[in-house]
Formats: sequence, structure tokens, C-alpha cells
Amino acid sequence: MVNKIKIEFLSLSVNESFARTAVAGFFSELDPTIEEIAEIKTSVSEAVSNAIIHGYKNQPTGIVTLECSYDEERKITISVEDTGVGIEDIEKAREPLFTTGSPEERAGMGFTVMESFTDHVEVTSNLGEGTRVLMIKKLDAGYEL
Amino acid sequence: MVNKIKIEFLSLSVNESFARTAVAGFFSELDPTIEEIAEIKTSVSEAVSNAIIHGYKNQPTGIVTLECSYDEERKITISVEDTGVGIEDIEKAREPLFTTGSPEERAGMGFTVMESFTDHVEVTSNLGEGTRVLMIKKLDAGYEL
Amino acid sequence: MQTYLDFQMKDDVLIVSIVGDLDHHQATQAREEIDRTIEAFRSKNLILDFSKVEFMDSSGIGVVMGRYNKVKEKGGEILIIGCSKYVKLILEMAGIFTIIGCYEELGEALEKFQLIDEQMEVSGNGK
Amino acid sequence: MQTYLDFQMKDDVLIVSIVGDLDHHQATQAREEIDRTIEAFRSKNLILDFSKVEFMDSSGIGVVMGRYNKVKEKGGEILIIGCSKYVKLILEMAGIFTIIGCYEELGEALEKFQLIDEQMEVSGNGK
Ligand SMILES: Nc1ncnc2c1ncn2[C@@H]1O[C@H](COP(=O)(O)OP(=O)(O)O)[C@@H](O)[C@H]1O
Ligand SMILES: Nc1ncnc2c1ncn2[C@@H]1O[C@H](COP(=O)(O)OP(=O)(O)O)[C@@H](O)[C@H]1O
Repeated sequence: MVNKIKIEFLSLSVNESFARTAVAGFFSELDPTIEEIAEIKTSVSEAVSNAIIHGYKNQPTGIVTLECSYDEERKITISVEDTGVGIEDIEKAREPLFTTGSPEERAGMGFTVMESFTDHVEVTSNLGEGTRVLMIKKLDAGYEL
Repeated sequence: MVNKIKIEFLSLSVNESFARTAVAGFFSELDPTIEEIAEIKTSVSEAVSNAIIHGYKNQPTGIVTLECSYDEERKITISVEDTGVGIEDIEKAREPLFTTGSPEERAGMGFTVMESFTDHVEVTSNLGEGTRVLMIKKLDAGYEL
Repeated sequence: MQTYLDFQMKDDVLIVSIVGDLDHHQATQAREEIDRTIEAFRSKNLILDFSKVEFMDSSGIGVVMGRYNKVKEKGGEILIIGCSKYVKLILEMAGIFTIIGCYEELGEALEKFQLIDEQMEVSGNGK
Repeated sequence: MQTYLDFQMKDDVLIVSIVGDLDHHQATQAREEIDRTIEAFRSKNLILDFSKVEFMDSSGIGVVMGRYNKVKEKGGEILIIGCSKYVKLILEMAGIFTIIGCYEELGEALEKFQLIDEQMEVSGNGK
């Protein structure tokens, strides 16, 4: 683990864009491609929105914990954690188009997006205790090699 | 306190720019002026550099804790904390041009910059325990009033 | 960072340009504002312009689908223009393009609407 | 985000343009690179161009002061150009402008160097 950060913020939807900006700022040292930055920002946005919308049911008093790291091999990890309601059936939750949110608003595609934009998505959750989504992605070697 | 965040990161100098970016991202919701953004970023940069250079003596294993908040009156607070060596004489440390760093590198102007770019700077420190710098700044009302 | 909507009427088509970030936070506001404007202008047809979207996550899918349902209810049509590679990718994941047409330029979308109108007149639905 | 230096020789003046952010992290590298280049080009006079600096904190003061000492040691002169309002403010706090001249444009600084050279020749120091 070459570098790591931990960010805690209130479960306010306005902090979704803060989370994206902060994470992009942290990984910018690795000089990622524009594509990689877009994939990282989108994945963070999905996981953070889920914590706020589903985990804390839009209550603004929850704390979302975001941890990021990268190592010498340009392997990055992003963990998004809430201590909200938790997920009953993780497998089902990860299916494309599955949502417990309002179908007018949520498309049930959050996990699908995270899965396509990162190399690995790990979800751990306990009902009434909260949820943690861990994403791992290997960045392209870049020109500095 | 309308919104708040807490960021913890390793005392690596590369995280100075991350800290600035993250803080600017957090306060961007308040739509600060370009001047205010510059003042905030510079102040954060000074305090974070100090924690890394002086607090942790450039050892990369320390943890810097950055806390930010804003309220309905657009009063923002920024706290930068380390658990490093601490400051012996705070009053002296705050004097312009005073530095214990290498005079080739440090100008002793960090606290002076923080004081001119924010409304209030509070320093608490104990030798061997660490240092906390709290900055308070009231942002201009903005057009949304 | 500031996200806002730009509205424009061309014939009977309401063109909505989304400027900025379209995430969960912004989507709520965008949905309401678009629906209010559809009502106000009594517009049947809708074009969603994504060319000024700087960031979008899956919340954008809901914005598109909700507007699709709304416009279809009133017998109108909806088209999308100006998708970046990423916007396209995310909308594609949800199968949006199997039900909604997607064009590069505003001109193409407007032509398409004209074609639809002409067809309806020919088939006698235009009255 | 990437910070780098741009070097240029004009007559006997080394012009260093700092591009990007000048904080503690970047200053260490900038200091070394500038000093190495001064040695390599055996340049007496130095112009520091801040017009492409996007961010600077008090670490920038050390970069300027250190280069001032280095160049003075060798009997040379140093000038600063292209300061934004914020760069100027920070350098001013440290009293930099009481010892180092500051100009808007490269041309003005080069003219100033020519003047200095001429004065030295007149006073017989130019030999
Ligand atoms: N942090 C979380 N806490 C509780 N439930 C969650 C969380 N994240 C996801 N879920 C559940 O998984 C479902 C699918 O999530 P996702 O694929 O992101 O789609 P969407 O957010 O559009 O519903 C959600 O509707 C919700 O039921
Ligand atoms: N976080 C800290 N931990 C320990 N000492 C500090 C810290 N911050 C500041 N100091 C002390 O205060 C002095 C003045 O700080 P400052 O005005 O920022 O100038 P500079 O960083 O250029 O030395 C430093 O040289 C150092 O001795």
C-alpha cells in the first residue's frame, strides 16, 4: 500500500460530487487516462449514492466512509461503507435492473455500472448493520514506466 | 453545522495537492468566488505542509486529519491536525519569517499566509503530542441570497 | 460544478439541454424541472440534449426513462442527442436505445420528428 | 495537475517557466532542476516566469529566495515575470519585491537585463 486516504462525510446527496472530486484528486497522482478517471468517478458516484439513498434511506445524519488506496503496481482500491439498513439478498441486489428504490428514479443499474467500470466488486452487508462495497481496479501502466 | 467531512491521509507530500482539491470540492457547493477558493486552497496547503514537514518531520507514516464544515451563514471551518512533535512556542512560531525548517526551503511565512487568507487562525499544540490548526472564514454572501 | 437546464422550443418540440453533472443529487431537480416545463409548454415531443453533460451515473437512466413514460402517455415522442462515449455506455447498459432513438446533432433529431409527423398525417392519425 | 519546468536561453539569460502547482511537494523538485540547469548552461542571469503557475503557497518564496542567493553568488541578477494577483500577494508578504524586480512581460525583463549589462560596461565592470 503506497498511499491511502479515508474520508468520512454526512449522507447528504450534495456530497456525492464532493466524493467524486476527492477520489479523482487522490488518484490523479497516478496520472490515469481520461477514461479511467471517468470510470472511477462513476463507480464512486454509484456506491456513494447507494449508501445515501438505500443505506440511510435519504436521512442526512448518516456517515459514509470512503477509503482509497493505491500500490506500486497501480492497483487501486475504493471502499464505500455505510452503517445503514443493509442488504437482504446481495446476489439479487447485484442483478441488472433490480431495485428497491422508486422505479421512477432508480434504474437498478448501479452495481452493473460498478462491475463494468472496475475489475472487481465485493459487497459485504448485514441487515441492520450496514454495507461495504469494495472495488478494485488496475490502472494502465502509463507512460512513466 | 450544515455539512461536514473528515479526511485522514498519510503524511506524504504528494497528498498536499489532494487535500487542496478535496477541500475545494467540498466547499464548491457554497459557490465561493475564485478569490475565496484560492485563499482556502492556499491556507489548507500551508497547514497540511506544516503537519508533514514539521509535525512528522517528513516521515511518510504519520496521519494528517483534515476536518471541514460549513453552516447556514456561510461560515466555514477547516481543521488540520497531526500527532507529531508539537510546537514549543506557538507565539514565536506564528511570527512572520520564523522557521525551524531549512532556510533554503522554508520562508517562515506559512502562518502569516493562513492569517491573511482566513478570518481567524487558532493553534493548539503540545510537545510530543501534536498540533491542531483551526481556521475560520466567512464567505461572501453570493448571489443566491 | 453548477448544473442547470437549458430549454428551447422548436415547432412543437421541447429541447432540454442538461449542462453539468447528472448524478442522484442533480437528477431529482432535473426531473421536476423538465416535467414542469413539459406541462407549461404543453409540448408533445421532447429532445434530451446530453452534449453538455460533464458527468453522468446511472441516475441519468431514471431521468430518461421517466421522461419517456411521461411523453409516451401523451402520445408524443422522445429522442436523445449529443451523447458522449460514457453517457452512451451507461444508457446502453439499461437498453435505452432499443426504445429511444439517439442522434449526434439537433438537426437530425428535428428531421426525424418531421418524418414522424408526416407519417402520421399520411396514415390519417395527424388529424 | 502535473507540474513541470520549461527552460529557455536568450543571450546569457536563463528563462525558467514554472507550469502547474508550486507547493512544498513540487518545490523540492523545482529547486533541484533549476539549479542543475543553471550549472549546465553556466547562466549568470535568471528570469523566473510565474505566468503558468496555477497554484502557489509559501513554498514558492523559498524557491525564489534560494535562486536569488545562488545567482547573486555568481554575480548575476534575477528577475520575476508573469505574477498573478495571488503569486504577487504571497511574494509580497515575504518582501521579495524589495530585492527582486518584477515585470509583466518577458520583453520588459530582457530589456532590463540589457540595461544592466550596458551600465556594467560603462562603469568598466563589463570586461
Ligand atoms: N448501501 C446499500 N444499502 C442498502 N441497500 C443497498 C445498498 N446498495 C444497494 N442496495 C440495494 O441494491 C439494490 C440495487 O442497487 P443498484 O444496482 O445500485 O441500483 P439502484 O441504486 O438503482 O437501486 C438497491 O435498490 C438496494 O435495494
Ligand atoms: N504542525 C506543526 N508541527 C510542528 N511544528 C510546526 C507545525 N506547524 C508549524 N510549526 C512550527 O512553526 C514554524 C513556522 O511555521 P510557518 O509559519 O508555517 O513557516 P514554515 O513552514 O515556512 O517554517 C515552523 O518552522 C515550525 O517550527
